[in-house]
Amino acid sequence: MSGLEVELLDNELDADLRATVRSFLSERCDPTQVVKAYDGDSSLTPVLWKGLAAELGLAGLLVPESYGGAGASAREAAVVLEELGRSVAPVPFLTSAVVATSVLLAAPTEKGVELLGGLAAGERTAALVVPLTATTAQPLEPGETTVRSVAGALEADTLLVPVATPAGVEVRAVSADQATITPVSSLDMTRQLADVRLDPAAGEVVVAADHGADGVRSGLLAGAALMASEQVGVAQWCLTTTVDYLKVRRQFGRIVGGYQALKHRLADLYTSVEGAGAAARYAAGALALGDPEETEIATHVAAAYCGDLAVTAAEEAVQLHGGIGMTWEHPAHLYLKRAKADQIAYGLPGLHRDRLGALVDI
Amino acid sequence: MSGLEVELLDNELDADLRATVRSFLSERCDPTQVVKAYDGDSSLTPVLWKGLAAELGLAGLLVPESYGGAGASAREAAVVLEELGRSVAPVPFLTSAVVATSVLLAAPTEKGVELLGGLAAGERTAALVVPLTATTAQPLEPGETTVRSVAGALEADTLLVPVATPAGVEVRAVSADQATITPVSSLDMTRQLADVRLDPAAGEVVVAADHGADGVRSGLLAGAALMASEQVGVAQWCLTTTVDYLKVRRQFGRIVGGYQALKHRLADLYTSVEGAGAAARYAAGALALGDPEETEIATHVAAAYCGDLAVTAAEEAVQLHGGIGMTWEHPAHLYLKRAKADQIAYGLPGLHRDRLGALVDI
Amino acid sequence: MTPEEIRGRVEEFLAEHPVATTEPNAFLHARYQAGLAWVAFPEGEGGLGVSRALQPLVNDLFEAAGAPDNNPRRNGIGLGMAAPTILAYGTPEQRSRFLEPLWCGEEIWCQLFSEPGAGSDLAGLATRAVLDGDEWVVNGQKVWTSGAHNADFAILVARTDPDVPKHRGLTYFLCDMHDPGVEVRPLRQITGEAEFNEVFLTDVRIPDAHRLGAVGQGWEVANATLNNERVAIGGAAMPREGGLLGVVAESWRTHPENHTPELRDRLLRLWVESEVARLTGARLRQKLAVGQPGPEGSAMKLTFASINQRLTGLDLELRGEEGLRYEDGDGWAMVRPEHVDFAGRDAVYRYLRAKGNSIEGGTSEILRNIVAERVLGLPGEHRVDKDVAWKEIPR
Amino acid sequence: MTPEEIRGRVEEFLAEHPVATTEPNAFLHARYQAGLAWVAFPEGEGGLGVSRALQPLVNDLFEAAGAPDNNPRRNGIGLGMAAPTILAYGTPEQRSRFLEPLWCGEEIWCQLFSEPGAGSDLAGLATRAVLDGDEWVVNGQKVWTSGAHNADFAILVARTDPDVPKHRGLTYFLCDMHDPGVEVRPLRQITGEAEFNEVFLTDVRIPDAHRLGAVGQGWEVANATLNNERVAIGGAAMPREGGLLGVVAESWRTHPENHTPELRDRLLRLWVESEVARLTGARLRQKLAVGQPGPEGSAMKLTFASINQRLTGLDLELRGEEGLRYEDGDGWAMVRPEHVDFAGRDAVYRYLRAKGNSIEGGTSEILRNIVAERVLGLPGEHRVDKDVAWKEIPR
Repeated sequence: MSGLEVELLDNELDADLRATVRSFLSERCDPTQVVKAYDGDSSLTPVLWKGLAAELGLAGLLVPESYGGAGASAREAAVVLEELGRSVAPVPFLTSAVVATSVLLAAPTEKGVELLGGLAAGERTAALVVPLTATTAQPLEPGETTVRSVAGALEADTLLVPVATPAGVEVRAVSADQATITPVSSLDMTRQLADVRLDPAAGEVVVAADHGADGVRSGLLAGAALMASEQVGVAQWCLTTTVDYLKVRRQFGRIVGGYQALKHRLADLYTSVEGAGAAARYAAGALALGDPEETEIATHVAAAYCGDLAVTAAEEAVQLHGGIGMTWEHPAHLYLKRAKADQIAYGLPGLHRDRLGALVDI
Repeated sequence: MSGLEVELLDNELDADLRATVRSFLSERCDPTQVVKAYDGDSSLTPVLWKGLAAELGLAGLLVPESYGGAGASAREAAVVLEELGRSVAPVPFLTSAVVATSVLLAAPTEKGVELLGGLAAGERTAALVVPLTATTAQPLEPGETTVRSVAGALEADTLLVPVATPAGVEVRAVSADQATITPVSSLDMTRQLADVRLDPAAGEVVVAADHGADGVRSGLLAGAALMASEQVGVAQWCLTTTVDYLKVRRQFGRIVGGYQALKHRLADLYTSVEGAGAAARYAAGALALGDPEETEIATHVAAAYCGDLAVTAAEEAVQLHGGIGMTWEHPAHLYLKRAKADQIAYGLPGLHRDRLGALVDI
Repeated sequence: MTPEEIRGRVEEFLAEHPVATTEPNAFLHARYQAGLAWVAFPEGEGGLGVSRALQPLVNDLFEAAGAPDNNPRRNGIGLGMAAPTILAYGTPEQRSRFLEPLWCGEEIWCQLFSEPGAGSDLAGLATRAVLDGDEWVVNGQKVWTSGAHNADFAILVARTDPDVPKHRGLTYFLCDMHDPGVEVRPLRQITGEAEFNEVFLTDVRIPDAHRLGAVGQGWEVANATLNNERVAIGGAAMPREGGLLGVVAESWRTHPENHTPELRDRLLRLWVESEVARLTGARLRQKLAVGQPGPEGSAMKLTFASINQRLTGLDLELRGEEGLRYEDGDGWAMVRPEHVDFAGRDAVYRYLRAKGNSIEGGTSEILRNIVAERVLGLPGEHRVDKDVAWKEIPR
Repeated sequence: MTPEEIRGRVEEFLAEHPVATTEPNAFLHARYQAGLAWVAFPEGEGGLGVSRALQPLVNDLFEAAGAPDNNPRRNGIGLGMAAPTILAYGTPEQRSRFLEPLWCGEEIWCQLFSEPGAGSDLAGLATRAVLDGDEWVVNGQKVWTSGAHNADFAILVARTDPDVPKHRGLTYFLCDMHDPGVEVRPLRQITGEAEFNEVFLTDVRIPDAHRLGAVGQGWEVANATLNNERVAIGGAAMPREGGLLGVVAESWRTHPENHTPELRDRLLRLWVESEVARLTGARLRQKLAVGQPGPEGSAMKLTFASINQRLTGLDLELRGEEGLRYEDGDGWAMVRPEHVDFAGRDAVYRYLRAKGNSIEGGTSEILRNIVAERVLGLPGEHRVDKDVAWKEIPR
């Protein structure tokens, strides 16, 4: 039980990828645009997503070349997610290119392979129809039914639906046109939820009943594993922005960042953010190496740690900015809302600890 | 469920009692004497206990006048315990005058009343034979048996033993002469534990079987309720001593207590110590008023809060004293050991929270 | 004056001014002139110069009689902060001009103290007032002003002398919010609402007659105002499970499907802390009953901010997917609420709004300094701004 | 030099000095003279002037051959701190006099740096050294000296000029611990043991020839020593559940009777934090492999101190009544252990000893300052002691 050897720093390819994504986002994903989603203007999302998925070709990172993908790995997806987190980018990368894609990759039918090709090309976008809080398949019975608080559905053209059958859980792909997708006013409008009403019978089987439950589970586990990198990106932005602000803000004639109580809190936060970065990268590495038990352990560790840490970082950012951090105008709240929603998504930290305990005999 | 009206500050009588006990302890209970218990010299204990129990008449605080006691209440016992905590005094007040006495008071037999008189007069000292961690009667079967980690047994002449009988748990008083009491090298040598080997059949019934289980339980609850005041005393000493030290200690030419990170930690500690004081006094007040449900709630609140707080205060004291706090010569370690042992005694904080939850529908 | 005597006064007044038949505004003016407005104020200024302790009785009697009130919630800053300051530092003319319409609710007040660059460091404020004839010309920007869009007047602190150390160069004014140089902009918060405003002052002209206190005495006057704000702390008794604890405990009880031992233990920790804070408040009130309010109130505020923030965060977690939805009223729409109401709002609103609890009315960092210095007697912070001219302070 | 070449050297040496038949002390001297002691040192001074990276291989080869060792655990300060400093700052005479017996374990070293009044503020130390002819006369008190009772020599920092700012008035000496003016007293700790000593220096005479570096250069030399101490941080890879986590996890598994969900969640939190720290260390080592050690090591030390303290505290709680017993060896008896061994000791010992983790080798408070200033670039603390003569600093 001594863990895998994983490269925990960016290698040259990672650094290139990061620079590409960062430059793209710094040009096109300004906080003043992002915040508009809270006032009902989501027009940024399709533009960004088209650029990332099709132009930069990031939607197919996890898809093998034989299915038309980039044949990269979870490591590269983690780099992308760090950058997306750092910009609270409102794109369905996690829900479509990670979760839905991982569900399909478990054991795609012919239709599933076709869909994977479309996803990898950035021509199609999919969402798994479970509440964002889910950690296991919650299969639907055939017939009209509503699933609440689904992430990624608003951006998707294809909905992946786990369906209960006598042979097990199969996953069906339902066209978004055939569903009623009602937007929900969400804590995090940069990953807005929707209530989805549909009849799963309308869809085609993309993962057969003998692999569906495992497929959904591994998709959600990949979601948790890689969301940790998004959380690292959120936390890094919060730390960096706060430190930068406190280096210039003065009160009582002194640089606020020179007050020792704040220095110590920021030192502790730095320490935790560094830890989160290592844990998230390790989880991505384990996923990339495909060791199932190690992936579970690493995912629970990263999810438990990064979920709380990103919230702490965002809360500290708001507090240490003083009044300005409480304003709509300052972007800190975008990160607070993303961090808090992420903490609740794909299993609370306490649930990840509980599952971890079962694996490590605690 | 809005709680009782309880006087949470010292009234004049409380203040007099406190001054008397403090003056007694400051004369006779010097840390340089107390620490000798760790090297096997417990000669301070009988001297102190005789003074407190008989001269000052504190052993009978909880015993009604009709049984020969002072007819005071848990409020006064709480004041005494705060002072005993502040001096880490190595006396069996909590084990004999609170726990054993409360067990007997549940429903003493004729022999029990006789014993209460002796306890109140400071002529006898009793200990309940359960591990210090117990929160419920752990009745013994008749026959030679050993109970580990009993507090107060080394100082007691009379051992109260919960015994399983077909009619319920009865409490028997066994003379210490008839037991084998083996001292244990203890975390807290100012409340040294012992392993007690005895045959309960050797004793006389002091609480009959129809009240024994409740009696033991209420004795242990009273122990937890009033130990909270001892913990407050420990925490107050730690806070005060640390603040005083940091007002004179200099490093880098500056008073160490002027470094903001330490100021903020001490402000938080002060806030918690104040809270602990209010909670402990309220628990004592509820006990004094004799409202059983409110006593349970108040005890669990006080025990859960003060148990952890005293440890935090002692740990902060050691840390903020720097190297000197790690030395045998400085008394901080006496408080650290007492605080840690108290946290584990009469139920861990987590257990008290669990029981509280059952009472308040959480 | 005894309670019986004042009760007699009120009954007499009510007999002379029957609630049912008196026009409400006239009723309020009559009450003011009878000295039954704020009874501790001097005669002729809304009071009778009697003990402040009689005020609740008077209020109760009027309320029981169904008398019109002066809409105190709408004019909290006027009644709680402006009025006592005007009484203490105002000229007879100022007292006579401002107190009656203030109390009657005809003139609503707001407070122009904080600035973007002067939050914790209020005395460092930069809004300038320059004397021009017998008027002051004021330029600057104020922030965190609640009720500015409804206000007729403001209490304002501005810098009149940048060449002396910062505490000595301030002056206190009563500012007409209808002056054309006053621009009020809603300040939207992270909840989506605009509970506060920014106020931009451009060549606002204030007659010297509306200066409160001497030129350069502004810091002293402002502190009198702020002390009136702080008297409230440690105020009302709270029932067990009062405040946000009760709200979150109810969330727990109504979401059994999300229960886990870990969430339960965290909630119980906060239950314990809330109960301890409640008892600490009760003890503080017992202490105040026999003495003076001290800086211990700062510790209470610290505690409540921390508990509120952790409770509201936990609430979102234990609600499962519901915790991800913000379905309160109009969701994120920008509205201008008249007052803050935690308990009646959505869990997401509570989580976000509670973040302000450790900033508004003194940040938790400043409060920890206060506790450390004034309660524990630890040394003050190193000051570089005390003995130099304000204009020389780096900013 | 290639690994193969150095392997050849060792094999050649072993052929010439058969382990079985060579007297151990003679063997060590021969190894030193062959440059196979610390291979990165210059030729003639125990080394071959080759890469430090070859040292583990050399050590492994000697160990595999069953060669006698120089008892490195007993002379950690000599080997790890004194030797590199003497090499860097020593005269040829000093290097020739001290390095060989040090490496061979014939002369044991200790460190006389910290004082009761100079802990975090080491440069504020007060031990005085006054030149008298060609000897320095030293008076003062040192503390936290491990191994002083076994030591033959000490590295010592003393104040030679109180009239200049504190960092400039220090000088570094090599002090003979057998001087009649040296008194070593065990310093008992809260564990009951005396792992350290106090050392009282009364008119100790040190020849000027045993001064290391120039007069007034002591702070620079001392920092070189301390940097050698810190190189170790982030050093060895740790297996999962290594360190104290493994010990406490084992306590959990062997005490099922005390399991509660709350204790389990706390242990799992620490499991997660320990694993995160392990991975952070691994990442730091990957970083070091491509660059220089930075102040990030301070963050690792902070983390481990905090985790160790919480783990050992939890351990006592989850052991039930066992956690209240200190039955390790002789219980509280005052002994003088040769080294610290956490895992092999009683849970009470671990709890108490771990308290020192946030004090020794830089308190957690100082380390947070280092991280804030050197990693995050935040301003330094206000200094009142930098530009004044040491004797003028308030103390």
